[in-house]
Amino acid sequence: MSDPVALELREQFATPEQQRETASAGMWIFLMTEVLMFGALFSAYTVYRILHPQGFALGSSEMDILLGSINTAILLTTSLMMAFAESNAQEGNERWLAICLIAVMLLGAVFLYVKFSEYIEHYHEHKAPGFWFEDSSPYANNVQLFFVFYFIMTGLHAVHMIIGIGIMAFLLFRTWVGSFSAQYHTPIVIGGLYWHFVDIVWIFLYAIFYLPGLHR
Amino acid sequence: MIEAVPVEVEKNYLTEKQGVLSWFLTTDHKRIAILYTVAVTALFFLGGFFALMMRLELLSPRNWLVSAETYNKLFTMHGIIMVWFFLIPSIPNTLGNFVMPMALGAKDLAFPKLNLLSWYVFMFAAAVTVYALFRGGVDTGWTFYTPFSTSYSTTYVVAAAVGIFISGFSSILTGLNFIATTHKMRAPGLTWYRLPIFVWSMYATSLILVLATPVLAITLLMVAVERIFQVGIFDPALGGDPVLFQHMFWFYSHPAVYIMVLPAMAVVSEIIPAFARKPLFGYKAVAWSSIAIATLGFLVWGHHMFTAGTSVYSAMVFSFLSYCIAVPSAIKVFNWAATIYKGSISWDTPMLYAIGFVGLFTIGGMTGLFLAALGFDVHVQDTYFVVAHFHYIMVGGTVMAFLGGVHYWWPKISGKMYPEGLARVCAIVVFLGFNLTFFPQFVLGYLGMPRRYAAYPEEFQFLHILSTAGATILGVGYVAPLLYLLWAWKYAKPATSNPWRATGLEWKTPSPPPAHNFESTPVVNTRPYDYEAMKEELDLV
Amino acid sequence: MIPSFRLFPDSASTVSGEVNGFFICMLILCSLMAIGIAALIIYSCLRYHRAHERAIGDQRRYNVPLEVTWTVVPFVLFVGMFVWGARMYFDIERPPDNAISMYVVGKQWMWKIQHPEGQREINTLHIPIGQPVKLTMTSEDVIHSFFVPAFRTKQDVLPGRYTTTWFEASKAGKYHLFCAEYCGTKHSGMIGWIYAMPRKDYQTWLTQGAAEGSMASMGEKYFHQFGCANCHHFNNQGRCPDLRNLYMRPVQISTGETIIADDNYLRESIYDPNAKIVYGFHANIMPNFTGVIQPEQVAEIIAYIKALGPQPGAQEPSNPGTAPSTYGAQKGLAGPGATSISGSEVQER
Amino acid sequence: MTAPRLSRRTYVFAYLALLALTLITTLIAYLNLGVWSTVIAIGIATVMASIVAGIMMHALYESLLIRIIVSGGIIWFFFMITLTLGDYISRGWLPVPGK
Repeated sequence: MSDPVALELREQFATPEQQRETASAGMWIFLMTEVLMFGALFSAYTVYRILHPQGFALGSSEMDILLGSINTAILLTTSLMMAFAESNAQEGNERWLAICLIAVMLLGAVFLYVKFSEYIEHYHEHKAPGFWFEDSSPYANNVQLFFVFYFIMTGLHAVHMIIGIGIMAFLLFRTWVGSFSAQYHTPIVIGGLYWHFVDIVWIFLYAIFYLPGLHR
Repeated sequence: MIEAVPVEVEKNYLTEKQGVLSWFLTTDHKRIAILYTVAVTALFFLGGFFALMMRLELLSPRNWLVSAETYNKLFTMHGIIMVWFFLIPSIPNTLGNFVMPMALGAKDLAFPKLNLLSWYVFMFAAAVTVYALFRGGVDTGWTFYTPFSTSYSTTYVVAAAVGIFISGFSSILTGLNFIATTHKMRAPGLTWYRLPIFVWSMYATSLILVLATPVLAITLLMVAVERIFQVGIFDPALGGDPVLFQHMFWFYSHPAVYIMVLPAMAVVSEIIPAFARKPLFGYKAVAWSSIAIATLGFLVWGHHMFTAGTSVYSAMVFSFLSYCIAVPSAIKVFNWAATIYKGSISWDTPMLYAIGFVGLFTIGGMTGLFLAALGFDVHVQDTYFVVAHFHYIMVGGTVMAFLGGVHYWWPKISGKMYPEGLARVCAIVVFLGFNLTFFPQFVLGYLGMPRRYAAYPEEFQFLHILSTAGATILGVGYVAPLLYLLWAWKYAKPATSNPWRATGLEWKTPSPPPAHNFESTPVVNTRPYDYEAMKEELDLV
Repeated sequence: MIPSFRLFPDSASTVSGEVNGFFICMLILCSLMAIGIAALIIYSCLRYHRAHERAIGDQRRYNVPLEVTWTVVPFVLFVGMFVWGARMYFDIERPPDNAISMYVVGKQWMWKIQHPEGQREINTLHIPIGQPVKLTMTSEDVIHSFFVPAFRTKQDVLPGRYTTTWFEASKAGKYHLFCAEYCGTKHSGMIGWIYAMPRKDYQTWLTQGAAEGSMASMGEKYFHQFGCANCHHFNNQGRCPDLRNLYMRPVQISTGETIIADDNYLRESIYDPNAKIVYGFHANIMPNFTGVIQPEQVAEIIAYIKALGPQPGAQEPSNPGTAPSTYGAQKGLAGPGATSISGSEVQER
Repeated sequence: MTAPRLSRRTYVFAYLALLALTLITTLIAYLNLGVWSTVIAIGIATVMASIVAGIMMHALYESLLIRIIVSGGIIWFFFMITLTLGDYISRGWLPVPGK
């Protein structure tokens, strides 16, 4: 029973292989629910963008494309770090695994910092929807609608990021107490899947909110 | 073999551990199923109480019992409780949880801790919703149509929406668990075409749970945001479109009716072969029709919106797709009937419920054909015709199957039999009471009685009185099983491991089963419902 | 003791007969199928009742030809139902050209109806029989639904835009008008009566009702009162588009799209003028009249704009907006000047 | 079947491709291509997402089951968006207000 894999094998499974594949399938199924969750918002956003093209173009022009691009690059880098974390885990290299996880967390925090500074900027410009929203353009209502979707979608993404950082902290803790080895590191793979997925969501958010903003 | 197995095993899942904590911290799918059963039964009677109040109010064309405001809250609460806190979790989380791992020959679900978490999430969601209801209630109807729900209602909409939002996570966790379990936890030799239809249907249900629920969650989130901040997501004065809400809501809620009825079909597809001692006719067609229903179910939501101001052309597409989904449902009905033909039919209680299900589902499904016809739907949309149609599917279908399933697996769950004679009488009472309640509503609907009316023109009164009379009978039919099953849990005679001589893997383990279901992992080398091959084992001729 | 118990509702419009026919055909077909299935099950239950405790049934598992039959035959039947239902739907949804146009505003919890001659009614609607009536409807608050069981028509009434329904009463009488979409506390009180009367009686009724003036003339009054006339000149010289011959004509807007100037577009242009600017004109010229002009007044202004265009009922072969086919043909005509191509006279009163 | 293993080189190549695509899509955003701007932006985003899913999440190397799950999620999203947009796009084809 000294085999770490056997220690981690749950009673309902027959083999570690079965357990690993089940966990991975479970995570992918969960991610598909996320696809539909963000998908619903994408659909609603698309409908309104077709209904109110001018207002949405105006709203989009308030975005800072530079900050958006930087944030995209940061998230892509975290994905690379996450992939390296997995490679290190497979090789049983716990020290580098921990370093990669820390890098993911730090870069994730930088992303959130940039994101929240953008939020504060929008708030100061009275672009946060609700009773403090102000817009002098003839399309004020539609601009507000754009910002509603902007805040809900990027906000939901930010919530996912915060959860992701929490997961990374948990994985780091388990790395630190020595739970993982070259044989058993499924949680790293599962956590990585989640992280990469949040990255994918951002790629689309970047495309629909930031990129159309340069031309009205 | 049946006589040979001694009834008392040293430890079963009920006696393995003792104490309250052993229940609230259990990860055993069977115990979680029982936790769920207790919860949904309580919620069912809560929702049923609201229904009874409504039926009493409708005895008179005027508001004689409750005010219009209270009546509106009653039907909203009835809908919310019944849809999200009874019908959706009813069969999957109770019977599905209990039976599915055993039907697969597995020790447990793939993720037992998630399963327990799902129960806690469900209970929390139920608590939030019940809090909203008792704090003052909600009067939007279970459909939460905007802009009424976002800007005009003065009731506890956000709290109710939050409750439903949370319950969605419970649904997702269950669905995810079932899908992973079906793929990865099957016993050796148990290939896809050797699975009982119960598993196929549960799998199809889980697909819908996983793919539809997040859309509801996000829709309700948007309603809550709109209601709190008044930012125009669905408010036309600010550029929003109330019809978009309907699209998003029905993208979930139409598939959701298949979440409710597919498990019922699953149960019936087990009961009929067991009590006809015959393989399910057209096994592959029935199996794939479940998947077809789960898929097509996502493509037909627009038929709730034929008069809502959507495009005529999109309505035509939705109407056509709605007819397409009637095909797999029809296939199932024909196959059940063909299974009964030339069987060795027993008239035990589960079979009575199953046959009742087939009859009522047929009527419910066929009236669906009326509703899918564009020109006809214009007349009956939002009338009692629709109310009757979906109650035939939801109550005549799902609740009948649920009761049938509870009786069928009762010996396995409790280790005791139930009073057969009384149970048969109750099954017949439920069937008759149901028809008396809801058949007059088809007539009412065609006459033009709109739904959600607290008061109504006098010419509809006669049919409403019939309906209320039926509801009273139905109420008795529902309370009685609760009482005699509770009695049976303690006092009835013990059950053997396979009292029905059925073929499923769950019947190869003692009643009640041990904590990890099987003494040793079963190996499967026969097709499902193979009475011929199991003749010896089941002591049949 | 049984108060007016019946199984069939009144059938009083030109479409109700076909809807009844469909219902009866479906009822017969479905009853036959249901009775067939029930008979098979009941027969089997009795005939094959388990003879003894250990008996098993016939072990047949499938029969491919049979299964294919009961898949294909229902599908064919269903397609037939779909086609019939869809044809009826087109009849119910598309008003004939010669329909009288009335405007309906729903609000919690009443129906307000305007006749073209200017009469206003609340929760009642008087209509002539043998004459199609088109209702253009909107809501002041939540979604309502205009439902007349005797006519077999129903249409949701939405806030923020117009929806349309129509009917032609075929039998004089008094019929229920219901709100079918749940709309709040007094939803069940939002009911009224439709009085279908012979044309002569209807004319009498019209003369009895004290109307200030026809909808179009009221609209003209408002057109001046709200200052619309200051910019919308009838000579193509103003800062705002010429409104002559605009109704149901194609208009090119600033995004390059061409749209039909229907009731919804005119309504939107009053409440949200910048949403669709006519090509060649500027945004921010016209004030937003939300909350200033009431929905009923908007309907009257639209009636006025309509009166500026081709006369109602005038047989113009190129009149767009009556059928999808001519709509396509009209697209080619569209251009910045599309609003002033016609030479027909401006109506002066 | 064991867990898919990809070399660090593969990851780095994927990462560089992603960065390059980010740069390209940002630069294209500066051109005014009308409707095409959005189409191209979504197109490039889809390519980037496929790289992340296929390589970083190694969906390309996973079992058939995983690939079915992924395609299921995407197909269902298309169900939703196509049928919803179908309504909005075809409104007004029948030139009757509100149809």
